[in-house]
Amino acid sequence: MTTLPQTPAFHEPDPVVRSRSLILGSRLMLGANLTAQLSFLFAYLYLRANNNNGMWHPDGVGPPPIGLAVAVLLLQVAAFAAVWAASSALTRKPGASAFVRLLEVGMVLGAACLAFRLFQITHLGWTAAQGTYVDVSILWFFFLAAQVFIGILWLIKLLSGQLRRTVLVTVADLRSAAEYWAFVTVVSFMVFLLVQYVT
Amino acid sequence: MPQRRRNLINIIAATWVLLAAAGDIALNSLPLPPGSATDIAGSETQLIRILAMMAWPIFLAVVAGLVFTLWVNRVAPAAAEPGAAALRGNSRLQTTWIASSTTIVLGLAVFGTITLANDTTVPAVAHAEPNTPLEVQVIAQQWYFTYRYPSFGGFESAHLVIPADREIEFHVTSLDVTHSFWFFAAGVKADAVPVHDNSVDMQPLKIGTYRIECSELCGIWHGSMSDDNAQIVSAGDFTTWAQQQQQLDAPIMKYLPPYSHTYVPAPGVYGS
Amino acid sequence: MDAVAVSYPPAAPSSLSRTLHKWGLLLGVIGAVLGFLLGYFLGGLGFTDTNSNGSNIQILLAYSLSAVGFLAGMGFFNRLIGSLLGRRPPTPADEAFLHGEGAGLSRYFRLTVDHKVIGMQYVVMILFFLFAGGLGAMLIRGELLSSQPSYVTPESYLTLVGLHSVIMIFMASAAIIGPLGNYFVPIMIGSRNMAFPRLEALTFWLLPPAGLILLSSVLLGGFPTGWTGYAPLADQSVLGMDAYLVAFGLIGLSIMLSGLNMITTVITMRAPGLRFTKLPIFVWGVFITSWLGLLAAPVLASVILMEVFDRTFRAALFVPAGGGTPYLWENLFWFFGHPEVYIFIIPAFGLIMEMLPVFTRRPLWGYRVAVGGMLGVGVLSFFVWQHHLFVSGIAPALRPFYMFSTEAISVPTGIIFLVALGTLWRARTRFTVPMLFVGAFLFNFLIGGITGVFLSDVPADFSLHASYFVQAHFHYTIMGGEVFALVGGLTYYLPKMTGRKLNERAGRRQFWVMFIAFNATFLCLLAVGMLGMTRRVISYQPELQGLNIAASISAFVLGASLLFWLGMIIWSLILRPALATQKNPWESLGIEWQLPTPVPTYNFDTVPVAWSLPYEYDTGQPAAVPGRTQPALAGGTPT
Amino acid sequence: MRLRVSFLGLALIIVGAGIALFVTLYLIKTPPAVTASTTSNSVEGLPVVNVTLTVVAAAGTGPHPNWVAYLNDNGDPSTYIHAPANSVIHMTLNQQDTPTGLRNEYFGLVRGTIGDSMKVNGKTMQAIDPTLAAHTFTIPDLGVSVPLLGVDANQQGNPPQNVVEFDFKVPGPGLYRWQCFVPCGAGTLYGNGGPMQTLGYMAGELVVS
Repeated sequence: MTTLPQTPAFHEPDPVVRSRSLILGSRLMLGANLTAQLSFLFAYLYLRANNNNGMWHPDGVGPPPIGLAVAVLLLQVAAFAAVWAASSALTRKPGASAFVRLLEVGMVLGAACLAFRLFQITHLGWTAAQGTYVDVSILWFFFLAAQVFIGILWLIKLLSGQLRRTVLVTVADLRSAAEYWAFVTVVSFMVFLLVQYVT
Repeated sequence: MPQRRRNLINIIAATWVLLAAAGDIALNSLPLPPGSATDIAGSETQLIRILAMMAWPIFLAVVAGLVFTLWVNRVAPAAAEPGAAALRGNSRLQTTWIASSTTIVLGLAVFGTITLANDTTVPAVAHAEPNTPLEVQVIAQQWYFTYRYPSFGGFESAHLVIPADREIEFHVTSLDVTHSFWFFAAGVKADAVPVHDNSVDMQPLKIGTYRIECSELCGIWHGSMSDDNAQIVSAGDFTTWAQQQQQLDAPIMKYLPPYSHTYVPAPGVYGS
Repeated sequence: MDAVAVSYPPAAPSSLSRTLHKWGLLLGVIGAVLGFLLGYFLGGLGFTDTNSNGSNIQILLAYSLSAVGFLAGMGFFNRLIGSLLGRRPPTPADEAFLHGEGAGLSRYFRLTVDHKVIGMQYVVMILFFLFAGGLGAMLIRGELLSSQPSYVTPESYLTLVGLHSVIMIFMASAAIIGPLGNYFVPIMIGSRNMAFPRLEALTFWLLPPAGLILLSSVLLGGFPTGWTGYAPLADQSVLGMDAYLVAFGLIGLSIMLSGLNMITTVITMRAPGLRFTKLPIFVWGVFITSWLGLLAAPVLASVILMEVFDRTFRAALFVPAGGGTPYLWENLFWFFGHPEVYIFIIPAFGLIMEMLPVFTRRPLWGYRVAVGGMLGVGVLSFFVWQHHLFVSGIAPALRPFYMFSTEAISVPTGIIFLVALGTLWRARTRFTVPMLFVGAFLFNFLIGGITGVFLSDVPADFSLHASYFVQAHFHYTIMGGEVFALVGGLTYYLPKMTGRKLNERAGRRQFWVMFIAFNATFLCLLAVGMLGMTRRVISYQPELQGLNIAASISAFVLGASLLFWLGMIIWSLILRPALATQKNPWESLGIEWQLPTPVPTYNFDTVPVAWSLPYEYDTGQPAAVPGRTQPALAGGTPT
Repeated sequence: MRLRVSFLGLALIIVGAGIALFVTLYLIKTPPAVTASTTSNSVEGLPVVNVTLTVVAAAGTGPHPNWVAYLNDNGDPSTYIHAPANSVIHMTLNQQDTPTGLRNEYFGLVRGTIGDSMKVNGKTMQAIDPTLAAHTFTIPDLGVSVPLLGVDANQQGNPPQNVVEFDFKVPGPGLYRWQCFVPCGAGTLYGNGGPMQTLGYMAGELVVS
């Protein structure tokens, strides 16, 4: 293996291009995420309309307990608000590090939201064989839990890079994270309305 | 334009007209699928005939154009000549091409919709005597079709026999996975989906034995689910056959479930 | 883009991550095995329920964790975990190592982020899939020589059909975007690399596990559903079905990520001055296809998730007795399915229209119309999917709408033909081997398109749906279209990718045998389909045996011609390197041909400027002029 | 350098050939055959051949020991019946499985046998209660379908079984598939997976030569 050239010819891509690619890439990923959510929405409404063999909503299967669902939603919105505030703080004053506190709060709230969501999934009182309303909702909740988990990992990455001063958080990083959290929150709100009231 | 190229174009145009006409005459007389054993088969064959007779000249024209330009102006691969006269954008030609292809294609779609509308609406008046359609249920299960005749006490048989004089209304359903009832000569193809009733109407015209196949992948014997002696028979033969079947089915009649358009099979491993 | 002040503190080159990377494929395989065992153990803990001869959750966990283990072994998660722990980002020396600078053949067997290395890896992977699927095709045609089940048992035959179709779909979905898209798009837009190089490497390294997991379904009893995987039958199948689901999920992920990467690269990494109206037509083809891949693949992922949930947790999403409906699978699968088949063909359109000007020495006629045509095909492809459900008995009132949209999609395809014919009209065409394949593409796709119009008319579809007519239609478009374009494209670009040109005389002979055998095979199958033979059957009407024998024999000749082509590649590229070929054997004006061979790791020393369409053969104007010695602002700020 | 590469190419070709061979061999395997033993008597001028199969709840041997199966005389799962053309097969089935119940009750009717009836432990019957059917022996192309009565709990005998006998005519040479129509593939959706979709267990071929 020949030795590497002394001055590596690697050219660090221009930071402006990197930030624009990052934002565009995360938005495209949200587009892909949207089509996946739409296919779950189609499944939900289509199975509800079909109600084959009366098994969409067999008796004894109610919507999930409202208290827990609202708690999950509120935590989700709170986490998103914290991340959004951090992002706007950073855009106002790019140099300052006031946003770190907000990010930590957002991460903790996100973790709580994930914990509540998993608690909710395990305490719905449904079993998989009780009709398709139950199946689609459980699958959708799992999907949303995974999205919140990825959001938390994203915040951890930003925070650890910032706190150990190895990769300073740029405006683009935080804005794309905030947009991701906004998307997940909006979807969670839609799913909450759908599963609670459109049964 | 040099003389050589002009008469070459004339030759190609002449052969195109010749071949197109010959092709279309042949297509006009060729027995295309699905034949004319029933009324909807007849209209489907007519549509396929028109599609083929339109497609053949267009195909020839494009191939002639392709072969002409490639052949006439070929150059030895090595000779890298400077670029020939560039054909600059010619929007008139582009618009005509797009307009003509759109009209042809959407015209076919309109014609298809008309044919479809005629086929699927039950023709109230078209047929002379009792035009109440004879209902025949096609039950698909893993790996054979069976048929039930509600108007004869709901007996079941493993062979399809239908009278030639009356409107037939197939109600196709399945007991397990998705199959597809393909009565090729009758131009009937309807997916058999469990707990779903898929109905198709048709009026048989020609007496004869025909082939039935399953045209949706349904497992190991998908290919062998065919039956080579489905019959369209005269009215008299049909009634004798039906009575004979009723005697044959007598021992099992009391166990057969009441006739209904869909049967909810217990899914086996899953809770019903 | 020259070196820019590095924004992070330089530190000693991290030797650990580099040594890990150096092991590359070896660590990947070890990771895969460990992942499989871990998954098998974890799966065994929870669920003892056996569905169809073994626990699904166990085999699913085993497969997914083996794929994750393989990627971890390859080193994909090093940077991810490093950033989670806040570790220092890779130094330029690390990045250079990752780009495979100075490494010889070993960089092809480890995680390398140079888009040219990934392009070459894709070439090998696509050929592996092409010939693995081709083996399936030969066995199927061998079985269909007799109208009764002969030497293959029915359940193995279904697995054979399933494997042939899924492997060929894997191959086709990345046949042109993978090798040629990854290799040439960054060069054609004047960029040094992709927007997300690691993501691009991930899209490639998802393919080997997907391929092996799919092939391993033979050991688990195979799957009877073919590539469409219709629902209740999929719930009923033995464990081989889970291999299909995991493999297809990985491929869907690869398509989506490749689409994401291409779109971002084309939008943000273009050289300054290169506006969208001057992009080469091949880049347009790849760009439009990426949107289809990005938006369609997630639907596949979600429908596969539902099927996995159905099979392992006894949900009844697709089981009517439990409340579900098979139509749910059919609708969602085909909503992904139809854009997928346009993901196959639009890059082939782009590639064909990229090669046309080179051999007719004239600019592409109607460049904007061609881009409009491809855009039209791409947009319309999302509105046609229910033509697969014409006979399924769902929503009969909707059929006319889908008839109109399916018929309408042949208009933009017609435009592509107009552009090709316009470019060829009265041009001094040079009949090199790639040009032969371009002509064959046009002829084959013409038949494919016309048979498509037959199938889009509902009453005609009653007799033709799910028959061999449909099978011959999509083989005309996929094999006659995309595989012919792939063979022509590789013959055209291999001199640039490897510096060696395939033998011209052998290429011609191989072309004519392949073209004639292909048309003989599938014209017979069109006729057999018209006469009522169903797809994927092991036994058919005895009177169709003559046509089937003819189709089988010409299929064997076709297989032989493709094997001969593989022999040509191995012979001229590896065993007997030809004399040093000229830098630009086809005298093309494309920017990719102006670079030296082999292309330097970072493509351009200085960013090219003064861009124009690379087809000005009559004025001889080059596609771009090498940049000024003083580097312009790094990165592309499109004006 | 070129030596190493050609060596690599050779290894690749060997691996490829290995995979191709393995896949082809896997596809060609067929279960063992069941041969009909000729007898002296004849019915309606056609020679009679005897075929005996036992139907068990668990095959016991072979790759799937816990699957239901038809077993030949030496006890391994096989469903390839070889019979001479234009003859009558006298089928004796020792049915040892418990009832599962037919999904389509019509297959509870005996069809296509000589006299449209079968003898169960000596008693001739023309149909059985579909819910008591354990399996069926059905050759769709010949129109032959015989339901096999399940063994109920308190039936004696070692092992408790119902001996089902019937005769049916075999036409000219050809390949006629046969299968069981009772959803007895335990653990699979609709009971039609696993053994029902694997030759040698609940599906087979009547090879007439």
